[in-house]
Amino acid sequence: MYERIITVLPVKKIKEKKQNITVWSFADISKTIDQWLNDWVGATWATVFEMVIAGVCVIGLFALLGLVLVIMERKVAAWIQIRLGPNRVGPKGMLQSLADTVKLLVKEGMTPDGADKFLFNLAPFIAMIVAMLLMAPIAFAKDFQMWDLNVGVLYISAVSSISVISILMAGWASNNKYSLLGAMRSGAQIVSYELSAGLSVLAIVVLTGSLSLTDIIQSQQNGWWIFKGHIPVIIAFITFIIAVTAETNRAPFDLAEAESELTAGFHTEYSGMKFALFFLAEYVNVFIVCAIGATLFLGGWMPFHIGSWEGFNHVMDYIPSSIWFFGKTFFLIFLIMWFRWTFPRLRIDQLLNLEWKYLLPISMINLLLVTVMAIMGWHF
Amino acid sequence: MFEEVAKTAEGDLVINVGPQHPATHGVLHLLITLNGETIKKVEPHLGYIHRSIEKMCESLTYRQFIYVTSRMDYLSAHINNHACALCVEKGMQIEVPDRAKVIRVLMDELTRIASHELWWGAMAMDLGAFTPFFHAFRERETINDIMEETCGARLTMNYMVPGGVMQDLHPDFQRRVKEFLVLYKRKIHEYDEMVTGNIIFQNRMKGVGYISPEDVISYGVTGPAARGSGVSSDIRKLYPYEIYDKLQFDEVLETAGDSFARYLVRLREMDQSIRIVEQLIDNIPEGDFQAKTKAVLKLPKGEFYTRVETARGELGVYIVSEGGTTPYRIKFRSPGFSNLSALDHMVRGGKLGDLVASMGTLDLVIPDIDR
Amino acid sequence: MFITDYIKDVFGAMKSLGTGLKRTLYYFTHHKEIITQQYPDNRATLVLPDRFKGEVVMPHDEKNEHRCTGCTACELACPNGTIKVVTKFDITPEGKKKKAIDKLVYHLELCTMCNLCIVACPSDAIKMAQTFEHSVFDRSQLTKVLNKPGSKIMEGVE
Amino acid sequence: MTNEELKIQLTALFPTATWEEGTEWPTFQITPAEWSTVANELRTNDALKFDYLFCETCVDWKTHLTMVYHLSSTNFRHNIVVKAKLDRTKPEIATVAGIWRTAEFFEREVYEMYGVNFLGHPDLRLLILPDGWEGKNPMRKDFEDPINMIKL
Repeated sequence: MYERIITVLPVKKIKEKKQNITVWSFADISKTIDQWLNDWVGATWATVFEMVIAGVCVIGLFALLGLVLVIMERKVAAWIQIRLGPNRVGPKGMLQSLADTVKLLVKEGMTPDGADKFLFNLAPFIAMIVAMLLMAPIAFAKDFQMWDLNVGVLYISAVSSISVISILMAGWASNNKYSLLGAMRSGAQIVSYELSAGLSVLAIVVLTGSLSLTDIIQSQQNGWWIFKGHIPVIIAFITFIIAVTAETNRAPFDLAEAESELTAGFHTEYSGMKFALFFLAEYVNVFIVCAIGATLFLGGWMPFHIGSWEGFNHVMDYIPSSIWFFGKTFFLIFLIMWFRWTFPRLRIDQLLNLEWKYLLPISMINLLLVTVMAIMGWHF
Repeated sequence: MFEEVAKTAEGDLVINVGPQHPATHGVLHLLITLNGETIKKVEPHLGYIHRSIEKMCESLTYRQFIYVTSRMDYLSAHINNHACALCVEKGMQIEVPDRAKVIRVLMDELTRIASHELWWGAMAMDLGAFTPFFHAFRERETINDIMEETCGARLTMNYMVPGGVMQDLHPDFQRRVKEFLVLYKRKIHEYDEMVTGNIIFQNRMKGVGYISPEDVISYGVTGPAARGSGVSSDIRKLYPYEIYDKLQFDEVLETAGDSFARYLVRLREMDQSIRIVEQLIDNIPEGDFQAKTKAVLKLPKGEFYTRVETARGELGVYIVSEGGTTPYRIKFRSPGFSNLSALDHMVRGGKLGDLVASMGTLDLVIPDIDR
Repeated sequence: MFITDYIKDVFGAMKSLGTGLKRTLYYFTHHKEIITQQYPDNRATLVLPDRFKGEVVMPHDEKNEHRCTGCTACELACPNGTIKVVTKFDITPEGKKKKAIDKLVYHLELCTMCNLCIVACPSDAIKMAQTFEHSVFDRSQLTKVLNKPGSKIMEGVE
Repeated sequence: MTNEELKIQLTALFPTATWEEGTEWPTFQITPAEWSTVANELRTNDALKFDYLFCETCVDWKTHLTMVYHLSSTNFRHNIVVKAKLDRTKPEIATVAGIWRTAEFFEREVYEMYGVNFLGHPDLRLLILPDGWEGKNPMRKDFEDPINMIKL
């Protein structure tokens, strides 16, 4: 049997009333499309078409995210650095990243002599593929999810650790000492930070009792975990943010590409579109980890509700769920960008110290606390 | 590279940092032997921006050669010019008017602040924080504007001439400097908030690039880099020139000897320079800005040596004169050259990240090293 | 106590990071602090200080007269050989030969704007102009003749 | 120590030195052969303690070369200048890189610029000139480079 790509789950009705109030859902649209395709070409072809639609959507989202995040990063950086930022191409410089993309597309993609050509050219695509795979289980809005996996959280932590392979591959195949050093740093870094990222995600899994992202979002209908879970969840959130910053190789953990030490680290030798793919993969990875953070800790597409303020909750419900999701995600992305333009870079031994001496013990103890909390039912 | 790594038994990696590298702020070329991330040896290769200034000066007259020295340590161009002017004045025994002396000291200290501002931003940038660089430039630009107004140029002013300064102060000078002082006092605490107090920054700097006082003296390290190890080496205090002996300021000393100590010395030195500027800005005496000198300067036969304190350390100007209009031999003892010689000693055994931290606190200006 | 030190460490670190974040957030939200000057756009309002050393020019008055006597003081003062004075001999109304400049050639590409020629000039014939956009497509365009064609020396300048 | 006291003491220590008059700091000339012992004495003598070599350079006098060492004491704050006359065709002098480590770089610079051979220098290679530099030493007075040197 084919797995349905656009799946419509029966939403657990925790509060029947709320379910009626939430006005706008992608479920109807996807259902209609599914129905129509089934009637028209039959079940098999309908699945194929749905896959194609999903693929096109992902690629489109990719391109869009790349453009938006690059311009966002540049504007955030500029304003923090008391500059204006890009303001020439398009209205207020909003098309600057499009111009950059065109420039990168027409640039010559060089492969250095002595490089391992196959691995060298493969590495950026692996980075991209990993980022694309990670898109699958993310719930972008209510009932809008490509693949509602029952082990979504596990899937994300499993797939995201493949990204280190692309970096190692790029570093080794470039035949460049800077690249090699950068890749080795990155390997050590991502492998270590996976641990505390995983542990802080586990805190939410323990509280929810499910690995499925849909269930996790549903469990936050009466309040996001960051508010419901007391201090332990806040600690888990902070460790998560630190760990994913490190995992995506962003400053202050950008040792893999530390330009004052390694010029550009693992992508020193890359140019043109191959460089752009790495660049894009980095930004999409940032988006994905922030989306996961938003889903786990900030309730995904769930609107913000305050206890018994019926009127307020009502208003919040009228804001579309996709806006809630993207709002939360972009808030987290802003946090990560804000870190990048504020902090100096760590040294490699300090980076590992931070993980093994601080983050890991803290998140372990924290997980214990969360478990106790979950068993005793102390959370709201 | 695969073969190369396999060949060296210990797995040492030889890396070229520079001549085009973000951390070297110029065309310094360091050949680094690494074992993993640990530095085993640093070997500087110089000469990428060597313009043979000493040889050029041999064919320039005593008025002309001063402009070339702006191009050595371009961040403290005024102080370089000052050293040359002082050396010529020492040889010719020209008495400089009081007003010129005060103007020179004011300009020197403003240059020192500007130089340290740039260093601060570049230092933070070396360690991966980009924002401070732009914030440092806000204050630095103000000084550059003041320089532009009075001297006519922002970086290579050629303002000091034997016997005084080239032009009188601009009428707006005092007002602009006072505005700068207000701006500086409003913004200086942000430096601590953004960089000094930052835990990542402190961890990157503390205990990194240690150099003992004995080594400081032996390697001839001068300036803030020496004072970070507790070696008193401020020429303004030890061998006062111009009016420095009449001014109230402290020689900033730290004893830790690591990068953080050198960092703190520079930051606090900016405060001392501000103190000097505050003392002088309202007390500029009236009078000539230039002593009456002959059109053609001729130094008597002999040797003349002056030492001044630039933003980076001790600058020595050694003129050997044969009695003609041009120097027979001129030697610039540049602070960066000696400071660089200690780099290998400082970073050996440290991590690659420590190299940029140590190099940043030495505040190397490559044209100053190469001359 | 190890545990209290550890916790103190963590909180101290967080606090120091927070201070920095607060400062950058301030600048992120306060756009009036932006100091960027958008250079080619503000060209109309851009005022350079009157002492700015852009290039050497020779001012001429409305009768196309300059103050240069052709004494070559500037040529001697120049450290780079930027200025070359080409002299000729004019016949004065009294029938005497008088030295005057034919051309004052100025090589902008060699000039370091050190101001020494201006200081050296005994008759204030040359001065620094406040121009700074010197880029041209051909290097030969940087070699300029400072005196205008047909110009004469001003009356009374010796 | 004042210059006069310094001069008296140094005269007692190094009777062979020839003194120059009318200089800012006590200046004396020695032969290259004795430089090694003189340098050691200047560095280690408790009353002198010249621990800081602040300038080391060479002057080409067309007939001979002169090494000029500017020494200072961080303890007593006195300065002296030591000179050594070298043969122009085969200039050789003992290194002081082991006594003042800053001399290592200064001597490498003098080596390539003037061709002075420093005996016992740990790492006497070209520092500023490009690798494989052949020909004359650029800072000597008779150096000619018809391509890059412009006579105005």
